[in-house]
Amino acid sequence: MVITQERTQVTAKDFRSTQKSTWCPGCGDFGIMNAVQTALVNAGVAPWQVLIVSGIGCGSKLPDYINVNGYMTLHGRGATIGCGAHLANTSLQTIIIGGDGDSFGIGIGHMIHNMRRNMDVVHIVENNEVYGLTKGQYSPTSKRGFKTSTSPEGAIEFGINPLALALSAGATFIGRSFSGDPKHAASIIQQAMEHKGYAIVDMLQTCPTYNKLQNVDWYKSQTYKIEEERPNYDPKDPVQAFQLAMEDDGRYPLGVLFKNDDRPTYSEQIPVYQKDSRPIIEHSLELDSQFFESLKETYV
Amino acid sequence: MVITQERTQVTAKDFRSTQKSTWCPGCGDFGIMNAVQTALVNAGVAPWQVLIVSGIGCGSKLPDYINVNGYMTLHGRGATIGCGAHLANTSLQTIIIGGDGDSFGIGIGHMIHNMRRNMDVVHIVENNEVYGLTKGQYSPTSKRGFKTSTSPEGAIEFGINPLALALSAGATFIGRSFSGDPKHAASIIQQAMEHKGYAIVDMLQTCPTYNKLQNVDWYKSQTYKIEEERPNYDPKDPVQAFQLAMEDDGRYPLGVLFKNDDRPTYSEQIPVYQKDSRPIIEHSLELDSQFFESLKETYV
Amino acid sequence: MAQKNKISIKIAGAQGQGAGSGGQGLAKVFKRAGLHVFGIFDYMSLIKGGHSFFQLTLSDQEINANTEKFHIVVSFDPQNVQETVGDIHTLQEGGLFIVDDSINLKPEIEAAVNEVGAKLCKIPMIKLGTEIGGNKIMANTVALGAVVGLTGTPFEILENIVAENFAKKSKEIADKNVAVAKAGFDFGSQNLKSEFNFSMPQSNKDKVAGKMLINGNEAIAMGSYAAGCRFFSAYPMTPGTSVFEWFTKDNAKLGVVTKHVEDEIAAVCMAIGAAQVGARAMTSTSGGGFCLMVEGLGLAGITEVPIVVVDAQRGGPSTGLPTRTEQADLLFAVNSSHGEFAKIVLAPGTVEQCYEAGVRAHNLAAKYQTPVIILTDLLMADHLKDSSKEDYYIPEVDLGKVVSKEELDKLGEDEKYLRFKFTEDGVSPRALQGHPKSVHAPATDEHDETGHITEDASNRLQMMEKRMKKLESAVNDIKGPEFHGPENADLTLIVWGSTYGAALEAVQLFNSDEANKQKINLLHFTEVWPFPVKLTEEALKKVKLSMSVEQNYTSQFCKLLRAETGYVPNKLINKYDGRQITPEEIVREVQKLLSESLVAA
Amino acid sequence: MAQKNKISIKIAGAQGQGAGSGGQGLAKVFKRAGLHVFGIFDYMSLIKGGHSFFQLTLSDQEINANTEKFHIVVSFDPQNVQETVGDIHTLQEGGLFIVDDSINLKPEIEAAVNEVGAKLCKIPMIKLGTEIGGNKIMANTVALGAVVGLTGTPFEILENIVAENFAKKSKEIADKNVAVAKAGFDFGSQNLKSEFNFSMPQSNKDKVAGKMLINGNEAIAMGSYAAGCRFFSAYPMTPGTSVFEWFTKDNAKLGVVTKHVEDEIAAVCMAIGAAQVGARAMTSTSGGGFCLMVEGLGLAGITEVPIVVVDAQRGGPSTGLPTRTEQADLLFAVNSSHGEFAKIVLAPGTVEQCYEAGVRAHNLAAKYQTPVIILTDLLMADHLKDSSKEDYYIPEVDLGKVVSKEELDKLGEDEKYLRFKFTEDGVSPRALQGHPKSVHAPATDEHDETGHITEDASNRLQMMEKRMKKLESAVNDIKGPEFHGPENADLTLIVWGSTYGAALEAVQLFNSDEANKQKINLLHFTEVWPFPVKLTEEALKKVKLSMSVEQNYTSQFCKLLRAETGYVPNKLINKYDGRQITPEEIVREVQKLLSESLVAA
Ligand SMILES: Cc1ncc(C[n+]2csc(CCOP(=O)(O)OP(=O)(O)O)c2C)c(N)n1
Ligand SMILES: Cc1ncc(C[n+]2csc(CCOP(=O)(O)OP(=O)(O)O)c2C)c(N)n1
Ligand code: SF4
Ligand code: SF4
Ligand SMILES: [Mg+2]
Ligand SMILES: [Mg+2]
Repeated sequence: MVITQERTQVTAKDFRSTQKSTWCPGCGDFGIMNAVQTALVNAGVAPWQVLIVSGIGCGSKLPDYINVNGYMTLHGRGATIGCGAHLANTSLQTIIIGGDGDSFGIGIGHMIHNMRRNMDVVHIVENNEVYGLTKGQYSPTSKRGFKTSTSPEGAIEFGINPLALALSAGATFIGRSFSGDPKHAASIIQQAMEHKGYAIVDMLQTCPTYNKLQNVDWYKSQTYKIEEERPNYDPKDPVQAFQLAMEDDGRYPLGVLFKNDDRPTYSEQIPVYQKDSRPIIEHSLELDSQFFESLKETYV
Repeated sequence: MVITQERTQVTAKDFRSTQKSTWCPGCGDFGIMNAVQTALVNAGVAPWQVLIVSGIGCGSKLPDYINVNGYMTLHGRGATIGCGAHLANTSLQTIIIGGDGDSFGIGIGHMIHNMRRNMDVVHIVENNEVYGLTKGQYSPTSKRGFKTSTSPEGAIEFGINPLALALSAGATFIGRSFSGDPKHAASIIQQAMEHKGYAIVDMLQTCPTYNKLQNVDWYKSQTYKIEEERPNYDPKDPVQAFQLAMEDDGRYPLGVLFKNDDRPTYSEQIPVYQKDSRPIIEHSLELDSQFFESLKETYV
Repeated sequence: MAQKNKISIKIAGAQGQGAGSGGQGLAKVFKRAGLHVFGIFDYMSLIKGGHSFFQLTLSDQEINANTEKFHIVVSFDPQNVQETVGDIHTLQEGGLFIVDDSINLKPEIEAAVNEVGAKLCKIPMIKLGTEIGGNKIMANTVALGAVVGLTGTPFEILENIVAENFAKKSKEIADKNVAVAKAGFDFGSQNLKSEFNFSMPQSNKDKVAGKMLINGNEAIAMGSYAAGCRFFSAYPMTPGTSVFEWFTKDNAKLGVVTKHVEDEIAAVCMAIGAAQVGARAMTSTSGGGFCLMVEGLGLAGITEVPIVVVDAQRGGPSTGLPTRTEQADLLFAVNSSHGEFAKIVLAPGTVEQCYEAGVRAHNLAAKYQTPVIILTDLLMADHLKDSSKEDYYIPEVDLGKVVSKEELDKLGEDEKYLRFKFTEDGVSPRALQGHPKSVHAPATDEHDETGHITEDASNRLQMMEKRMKKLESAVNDIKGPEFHGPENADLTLIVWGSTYGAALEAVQLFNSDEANKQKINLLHFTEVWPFPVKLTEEALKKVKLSMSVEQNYTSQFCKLLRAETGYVPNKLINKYDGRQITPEEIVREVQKLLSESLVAA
Repeated sequence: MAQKNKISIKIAGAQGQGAGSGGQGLAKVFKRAGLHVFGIFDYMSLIKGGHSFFQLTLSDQEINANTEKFHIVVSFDPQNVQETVGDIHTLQEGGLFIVDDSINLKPEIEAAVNEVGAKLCKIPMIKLGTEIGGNKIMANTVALGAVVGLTGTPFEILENIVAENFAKKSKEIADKNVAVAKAGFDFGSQNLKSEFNFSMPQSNKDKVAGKMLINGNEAIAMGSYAAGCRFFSAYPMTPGTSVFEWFTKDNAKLGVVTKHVEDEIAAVCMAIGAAQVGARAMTSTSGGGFCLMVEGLGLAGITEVPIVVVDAQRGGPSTGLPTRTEQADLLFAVNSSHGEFAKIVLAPGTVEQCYEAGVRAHNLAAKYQTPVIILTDLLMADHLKDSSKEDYYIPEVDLGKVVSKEELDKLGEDEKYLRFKFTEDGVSPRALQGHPKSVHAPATDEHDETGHITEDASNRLQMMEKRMKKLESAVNDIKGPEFHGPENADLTLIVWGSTYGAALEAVQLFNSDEANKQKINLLHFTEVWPFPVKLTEEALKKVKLSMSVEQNYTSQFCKLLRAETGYVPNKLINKYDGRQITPEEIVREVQKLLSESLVAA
């Protein structure tokens, strides 16, 4: 969303917190946290102008470690709680954040409905292809064959294709980046924030504890930037986007896969906001007694 | 799935029940019920060889009105209950059936995970683009602008695109038919049944009570058969399928949109079934005492 | 107390054939004519067809339940007439059974009419409907007109209501319907009035005509709106849907955000998200949907977000009896969600109490920053009763302890706003996110005063105590049970929520019958958690013999009562077939218990 | 009863540094050496870092709880040592505080050691680890060796265990670790043994060495498997995950279908689907996941499908304290899901009872065709205790009333199989779908004997009564509470589930202390729903003064006890900081109550 509040001069310092992180050394979540901060600084969004709603998981603890409005909620439900907050206070920049289990596993239903509604929020998925906080079970994005305590012979199901799914579900901005490249990640997040409508960022993330193979080097060799390899790529074309999303050369394209600026957002179409665009929490609660009498009169 | 039990000579009579239906006169669910029966008859699947697991909604009452094994469960959960039944008794032909609200609204998460797992079940969506049993609220497939008690100014969100979504989620058979054409519907359902792997049938359905515009005539003019209009259409090509699914000329293509026979099903990969393919409910429960002692020994 | 004069009318028919709306229309007619009314539609879990009926009771005094027997049974549609044997058996001796004269009645039907000593009235519904209105469907209007006519109610009232109802359609349709109604009316007054040997209740137009005819769900919605609720997310589920639909229907006019969401998890979660940023928010559902909300209640509990959830109970378990009434979610609601946190449960028993519950729920939620559950049921949700406009007052909106933007502005550089500050009463002053001085991030993990996650044992103890203290504070706000009926009664009915209506009528029925030497009263609970232990113990001191009446199998309220006070009623009455208990059933049980205890004494 | 001799050891460290596995290894060493052990890992909700510790108590008799004070505290990793002040304060006077000798201890650390009168033992962990093992990480092994050495335990036992643990890796690694352990062992026996002034408990190798060291979750899983559970669907949630992982880990060998699903709704629903077609099926979770399962419980309740759900409670509400213990889901579990249906709730209190609960849950579920909940908690789920192999018997598999294929074959043409046949005890003979004669389609709507949907009132009454009768039948199968300790005690501790362990130790501690003139015992509930009213009332007759001990805020069990029997204990003790209560805490409360009641008398 494009926040309507005035931009502030903010620096990384404004986001600094004294809270000690509990992430493992080398966890990709550090890079993602950095990227989020950088994106906010670059977009001129102050800590009090943003609301980061997260689920439960390692990555969902992110709002605990920076100085920012946050709400650390339930596993899988950040997606819908964030939209509730957004609809009631449309002036906050709402960012939903959660792990791959949180977002694509238990929470996928909410996510898909948010997408088709074009809810004006950003959803960042900290996608480490594993359940971190519960100690390393396979996740909906895990590769086939991935061996974990709940898939001792290797996972026998196909992982979710987040990009293709988002495209088909109607997301109007689909981006992907990598925790090990905070600069790129920050830029994608900022673009997502500045997009009017629903934006998903599939943020590939290293988990050195439970997904040892997919370390920073591995990702560096298994990712490429769309803009570099495909200079003619048109993110407005859904068919191209689908082809790219379905392409299975084992590598992950990074960048903006898809962008559609033509769909109205959900909140801007809401009747009450069409009459008065201030957030509903700023509307007066006072009852017009005549109006109230007229409501009662319908029952006589 | 291709049921392994012996085929039986069955006729429509075998499915007849004395139970009185409670559907509105003219409801499309009658046509769907007919189609299901015909498909079973044509496939040679007897009432005791099939299990129809449904959710809650008008259409979900289907198993109550024919003579068939059924399980009428919870709103949105037929999708996962059906898979549980399938995994435990892989010899039953498992059909999941539910409304558009049931399947694409509350139940969409289960459906997507079933698809990517290639669960060997058929899921028929009775898609009347409205919530019937709760008296006509708009549904996840309702058209934008559809006026109902919960969308008095017309729905402001974009409906789900079931075909595109299924494709991106990894469904290996995607079909669509119409309740007003029970013959076509029966044929698509039969093909879905005979497909090895996950099959979804998006069954367009009339609801003369709450979706008056979209009556049989309307659908007749708004649908076309893929095989007729696109003789060269290749259902194995996901990109063609995507294009067709996204095409927005206001009309619905009917037929088999996509079919992929190359993915292993979930159940056939399960370790225990690789060792002994009989349904788990037929495996002996007797404990080998030596084996049990060895389990205990690991704790000494 | 003078014996009430009651006349009861039943309109039977297949669903979708107008028995429901017809009954509602009649209720309005009689109310405007100055009679107190009580009405409810008894319907099946299907859309068209089946067999359903509207039950309407008219009285010269306020009335809170239908009677067991009816003075008039009308059967609307030809097909369904053949299924009315059961309805005929609910006729009073001498009552009228009104059907279309062209129907070839099955012998059982006539036999049933004879058996109960009722009169069979065949009237030309279809004929008049077709001839005058040009449409068979108008047969219904003929029948309604006939009922109005035979009861001697002025035609203008019916005329106005028919005209109002069809105003949205064309003038022509409205006129036709009025004409048809008139034909029915004339037929009724000319041919049936003389057959009707019951005296109508005394009407009081001045007092009653201007009252509202509102049901419990509408009243909860209106109360919630009046108390400032401006965000409503929900997923349809009978009988909870209509609270939501009150908001959606007029959302633009009301200035509210409503969201029909994908499931009940989203319903409660979106409301919590909205409430977290400062909206007064709610959702409504029934038991099955409530199941999906209980994890959300814990979220609201630990992050101390005010939120209101309506659980309109229906016949359970599971899908159960979707269109029938029950009070079997009480212990589930009170104990809902894992772990322990403050939660408030209200259980209004009249439409006026529903309005008040709507108001109080939002105010209590804000005051104690905690979820509030309104436990109602299908009977309460759906029944119509005349209700005084004054009871729908403009309430105070209690925002609870808030830190305003101005107060935040004044905070010094180093003063940190503490969202979960430890306080005497457990309630921390609440500042909203969106101000430079109030930046905070609450967690559902145990947290410290700022909201940051911590596992520290002593913080845990303090934080648990802080949150649980809110229950101790809130209990002082909870209404105790109220007696209705004479003091010093020989027997007290113990009821909660909607069973109040039938119990009140039972008290009046019993006490006004001179054959009964003893007196009974009732004790009614409308707010059940935190349990008002002290007020209950005081009230119970005044109880001699007691009998509980609950619409469930296991006497859930009595379990709660015993757990909290040790008290066990002398007899437990349970009704669990999904049909509301009648005053007459209660009176019979009272008589049994009184005679038993006489023997025992 | 002779006083137990106990020695307690604490291994502290950051998570991921081996305190947990080290503690487990030590437990195994001492058990094989013939000592009874009790151990639990106290950890935080994070993966690496933080401050956690393994608590291990050794004894000459069976032991069921850790002590409050420790004789040895070892701190593993250099960084974390500086956070051990709290741990040092749990040291006995004269106890040893063992750290690496290269660490520059903060002054507070040394001060704390002095304050408690403990001894600081600096040992060359890192040095020996690096020199002999070639890796700093082996410092841990040095420390473990030292503890084994200083306690005078034979080295071969440690050697075997180290070798077994590293068997999966290379022989070289195993050998290195053994060598490092030996170096630590030698250091311990040479330099620390003399410092250690406590006598080790008498060992009994014959009796103890061959016992199992198993935790509650493993025992539940094993019992379930032994009772025929062959389908397990679940979603990870601490501390419920490890029941599931027992099944997944060896699924091929066990011959079971396991499914890690997308959420807890699917977990319970898949299990129900599997159970509907005849698999013995289960799921496991913790409170938050259990919230999402309650709608499914109602489905199983009304369609009478046997299903087992494990709720391993943790600190609530909501996310709460994910890795800490609590008993606060009791009333939620008992009352879970809307409406009313038969449900059974077991609450085992020892690992052996966990095994039995696994067995009984599946048998009772099948016998009564209803959901069974096993309510356990983090303490029960995670703690290790030596346990006799004989307690892990091969059980009878009770399939309940089944109609076999052969019986179905014999059914005549017109005989219809009735899935929900009305019977005396409420249980209908169950035939599986998949046979020509058993075709049926159960509904979650109210249904008739065939399973078809009906709203008929009299069928509803009969069907509700049928389902609820199962509770009356089942209560005869439910185990009543058991006394432990002397008869005719002056005070009885009332406990349920896992608080048994600390209470039992408290009873022994109190009664074996000659200073205490009175005697106490305990009454332990392991099966809580349907509530064993009669057996409880009988037991309570033998209780003089009573004190409940629960790991929750609101004394949930006592609420249930009062609701069902009217009984209220004289004092309610609650612990809700997520740390298990210790025997010593209980004894202090006992002493307080006894002296109070002495004053009062
Ligand atoms: C309803 C519910 N189910 C399960 C859990 C346990 N749980 C906590 S985090 C988590 C998954 C973590 O994986 P992911 O979302 O990928 O986040 P990560 O830890 O990898 O960042 C689970 C299952 C929970 N908190 N709530
Ligand atoms: C958990 C839950 N929420 C809500 C309901 C109420 N409900 C019953 S059917 C239905 C939707 C019906 O729509 P659809 O699935 O499209 O089926 P249709 O009636 O149109 O065939 C709803 C919301 C329920 N039974 N359970
Ligand atoms: S487990 Fe993985 S995701 Fe979690 S904190 Fe550690 S490295 Fe990060
Ligand atoms: S409401 Fe619609 S879907 Fe339901 S039975 Fe009637 S016509 Fe069919
Ligand atoms: Mg993850
Ligand atoms: Mg529908």
